[in-house]
Amino acid sequence: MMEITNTIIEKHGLKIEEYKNIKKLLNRNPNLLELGIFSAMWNEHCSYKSSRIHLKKLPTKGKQVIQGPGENAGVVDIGDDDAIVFKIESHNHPSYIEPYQGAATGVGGILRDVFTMGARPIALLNSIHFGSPSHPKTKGLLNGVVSGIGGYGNCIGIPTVAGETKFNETYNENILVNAMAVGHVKKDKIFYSKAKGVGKSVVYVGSKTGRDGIHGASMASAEFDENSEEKKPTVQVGDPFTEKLLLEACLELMRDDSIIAIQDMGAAGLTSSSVEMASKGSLGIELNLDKVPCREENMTPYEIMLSESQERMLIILENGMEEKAKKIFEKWDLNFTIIGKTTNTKKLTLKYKDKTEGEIPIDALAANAPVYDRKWTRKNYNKNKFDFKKLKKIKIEEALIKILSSPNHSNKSWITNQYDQMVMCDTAQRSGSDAAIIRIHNKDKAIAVSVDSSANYCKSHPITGGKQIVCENWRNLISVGARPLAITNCLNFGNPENHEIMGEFAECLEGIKEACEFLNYPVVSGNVSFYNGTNKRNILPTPVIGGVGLIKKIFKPLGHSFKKDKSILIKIGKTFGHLEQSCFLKENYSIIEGRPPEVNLTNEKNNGEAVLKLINENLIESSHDVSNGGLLVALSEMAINSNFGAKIDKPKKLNNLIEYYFGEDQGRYILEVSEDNFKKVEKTLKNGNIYFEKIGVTQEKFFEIEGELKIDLNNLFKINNQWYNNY
Amino acid sequence: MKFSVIVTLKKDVLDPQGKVVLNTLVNLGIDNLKSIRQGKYFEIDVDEVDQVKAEKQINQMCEKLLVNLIIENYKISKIK
Amino acid sequence: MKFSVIVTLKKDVLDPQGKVVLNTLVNLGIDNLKSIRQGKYFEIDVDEVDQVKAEKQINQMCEKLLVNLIIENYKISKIK
Amino acid sequence: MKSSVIVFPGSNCDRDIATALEKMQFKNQMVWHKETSLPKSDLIVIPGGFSYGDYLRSGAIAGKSIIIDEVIKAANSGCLILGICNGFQILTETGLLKGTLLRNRDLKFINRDVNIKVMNNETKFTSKYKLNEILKINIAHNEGNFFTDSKHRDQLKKENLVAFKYCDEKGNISEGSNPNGSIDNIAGIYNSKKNILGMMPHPERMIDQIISNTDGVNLFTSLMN
Ligand SMILES: Nc1ncnc2c1ncn2[C@@H]1O[C@H](COP(=O)(O)OP(=O)(O)O)[C@@H](O)[C@H]1O
Ligand SMILES: [Mg+2]
Repeated sequence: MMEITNTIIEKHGLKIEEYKNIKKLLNRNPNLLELGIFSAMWNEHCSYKSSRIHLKKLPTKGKQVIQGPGENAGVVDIGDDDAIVFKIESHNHPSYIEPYQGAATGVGGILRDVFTMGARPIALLNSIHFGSPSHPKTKGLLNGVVSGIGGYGNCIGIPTVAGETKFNETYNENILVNAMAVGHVKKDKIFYSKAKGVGKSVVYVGSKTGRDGIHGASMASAEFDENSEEKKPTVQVGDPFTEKLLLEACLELMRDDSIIAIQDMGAAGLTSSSVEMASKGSLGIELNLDKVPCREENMTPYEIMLSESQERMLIILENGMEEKAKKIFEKWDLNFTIIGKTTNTKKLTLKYKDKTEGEIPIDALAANAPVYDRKWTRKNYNKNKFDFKKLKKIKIEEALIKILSSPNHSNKSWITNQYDQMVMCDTAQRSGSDAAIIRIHNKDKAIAVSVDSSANYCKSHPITGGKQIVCENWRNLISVGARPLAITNCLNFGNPENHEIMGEFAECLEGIKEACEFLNYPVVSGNVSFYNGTNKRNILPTPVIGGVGLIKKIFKPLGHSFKKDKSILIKIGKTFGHLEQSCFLKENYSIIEGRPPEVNLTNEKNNGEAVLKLINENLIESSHDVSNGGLLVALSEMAINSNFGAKIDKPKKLNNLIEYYFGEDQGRYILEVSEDNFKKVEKTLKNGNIYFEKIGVTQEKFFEIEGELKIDLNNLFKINNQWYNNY
Repeated sequence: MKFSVIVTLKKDVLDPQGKVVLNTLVNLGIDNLKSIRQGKYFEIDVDEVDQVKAEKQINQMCEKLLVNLIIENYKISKIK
Repeated sequence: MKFSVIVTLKKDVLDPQGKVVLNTLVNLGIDNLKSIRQGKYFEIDVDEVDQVKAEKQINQMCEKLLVNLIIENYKISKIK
Repeated sequence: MKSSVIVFPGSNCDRDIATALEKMQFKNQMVWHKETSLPKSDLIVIPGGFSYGDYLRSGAIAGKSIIIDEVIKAANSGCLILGICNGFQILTETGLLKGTLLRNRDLKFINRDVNIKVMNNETKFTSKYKLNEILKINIAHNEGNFFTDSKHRDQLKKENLVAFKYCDEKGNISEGSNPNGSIDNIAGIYNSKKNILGMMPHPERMIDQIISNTDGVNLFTSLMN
């Protein structure tokens, strides 16, 4: 037998201390297969060892929650007998190495998380972060990632309806690719991953196992170094066609009660899926590895257990259902093989050619996996106010154009046109608005979905940043008339062994927790991705929030483009003119300084509830939240893509125009109200004690502030649409 | 000078297309197929008379654009 | 017995892929490119020792499935 | 009216078209590609999607499936056949329609609403439209770049077999309004008996104001007649 040296231990991403612990748990030395299994289960990606104690603090309960974190995906109640299943996941490192396949398999993986629970996926979203546009790799990565996301989603036939795309040089060598999937299920047809019963068949379905991504799970959470590009041959190739078959076959089998437990094979493939099912059910599992369908010849038990081949699932079947299930998978041309059974040993037992090749107590892999309370430090805040006087003066028009034509703010249709947004015929609001709207098939209710992040805010003040993203996400759902229900989150951070990074993580979570609690907006699923960075340069702290909201009766999607001439534009929420950390400073002066805007949760909630009420009473023509870029950017986004411009007033109180038009104060919305409805709206807002201002009217042809700027609508469109096309 | 470039998937890399094509051929009644792998083919004509130089150029094109070196191999041959 | 099949678009059929690849390479600074056409490549392994028979089979596969004879040509060669 | 929708592994607009047909009062049946016979139908639809993952050539493998022989028989006996998107690609692979669909000009998948013009309204598929009516219909494809030889091109013109052409909002048919590089801006064609229509745009996506618009409705009401 191969001797386990320190090098081998390190290559498996395990610390010497952890290895000692393994020996203690086993009461002996592990063999290589067992070591590989420990390394897969104990790495950051599967064990959440650095994040678990912080994640526990997040609010996860609520009347609307059917299933919180801990399953393949979270589940919320949307009334009647319908539920929504959703989750977000990162595929950052694989996407940097091979952008097309990395992004594609990221989409494939998150889809499996959702349909494993019995749900038919109805929408895909993504949050993608790239390095500086001028970095030589960025363009290729952007192209590859976008076509990979599209390639998978389009082929399997699930609409990709929303997302966000951002550039910042801290992602130069470590892009972020987070994919979110949303599915619909009947409440009494939800499937879980907890094994039950001894002697039940453990069934392997889907694609064959190849040598893909071996060490992938370990790779995904090991810091990159110069050699990482050599780790290429383990790249997983996605096969969306097979996934489509797998989806249909699983949903077909799920019509009756054959399935006891089901779990997709994601990171750490067969290892984590079998261990998780056994662990949740306090059972053992015995696998005959010779039975596993293999794509290549002479695959070793080690390779079989650690392969990350895509499009595979593990199912525990009720006795006697094997034949029936087999027929279904064969109809869909998929492998179906009984590879083992559940046992009462509480051990993972691996047999190969009639020999036991490995045997590990399930608890040692799961419950006894390491948990670290890593050291972390609170952020030191710079108390000095940023001095705006030293800035060179800039015209409002010039500043607006600069922002609207920047990579971060340019219209994303170059991306979204590569995604099929309409397949399934229930997309009532496509990309380009604050949130996408998906109708529940054959019903008149709908859900709204959005993903958001604000890495700069989180960097400068993690607690406020954490709060702010939750609020922005909530606002985006409110803006399209949806009642926000719950969120999923993908926490992309640097090296957790660095105290400051760990501090960013802990503090961002404090902020997220506070906002979620206040808004009754619980976390039902999520994913953590640490070690994003290269050679000690870490990415910005980038938690991404994916939210789902409910529209009880959909009559007409609002969208945020102006609908009518001479409508009255009102702004909800106060403007203080907060410019620190703003787009205005970043895009015009390359200054990223100071604090993010304050988040006032009470205002946030009151304003949001008021807007929701107005929309539900059908008093609003269009609505948009005010976020990055401030008031003027929000207003121009409403004009672009519509047939109307606006004539915007100058502020009555605040006399610094730049602060008024570009400040990023939170909790604000712009509503387009027709003249006929204005009185009613005014009354409702006054009665509710909601701060609002009339800020202008819509008009034909021009986007205008008297004496400051006047831009032809066609021009405004061009300004916002040229960057991607010229890149 | 004209070259052909054959681009194939590296060993052990999944070839979803090849897999489906193989199944289809088997279903069409061909029963002695052992394997099919699908790749890409390029015919490239460059205005260069020096073969060494030309090949170097084709190599460059492959590495820069035509081939995904992470999952693919390639082979250049002179046609005429 | 192992064969390769090269499938190319007929001469007067538009090759959008080749065209875009060509433009991209020109933009990357390669200035003496005359033309690029893109095609498909297959590596087929059949369980057959008689070369004539094997080739006949490969031909069949091409005509039945691999090649769209209206727009494509193909060429079979023995590899080993 | 009885309709059948053929389902291949990887079809993904099958449910969409079935929903549309039912909404338009067709009595619809789904037919799995391994079936050896077709239910009696007035209309057979080959839906959009990625049959067999679009592997090899889009539509190629579906074009070899068992049920296709039945579709060809039905077509020859005058049954109406509608191929949408991947369905169009499959029809060209089977030879029921001539020509082929190549990769889009820019080698990118395209999903957006485009304008198309009704070029012939004297067919079973389009009688409820006005001639030259401009429709806004969603397209979603990688390979919609219609190409055919000059002989067929002439035939299409002479026999008035072009169903739809890509155009701009005002109806101008130009390179600028051509999303994918199709020859003569062609978005859909008929066979010479005009009982088979293949089109890249998705009319089934345009039957509901809440989702998009209703520009696709008249295709179905035409067929109902
Ligand atoms: N990668 C992407 N995939 C899909 N949609 C995207 C992507 N990037 C941006 N979008 C869409 O572009 C629009 C603008 O994005 P963003 O400025 O981030 O919106 P917001 O500030 O309202 O969150 C949104 O509708 C979003 O869904
Ligand atoms: Mg928004």
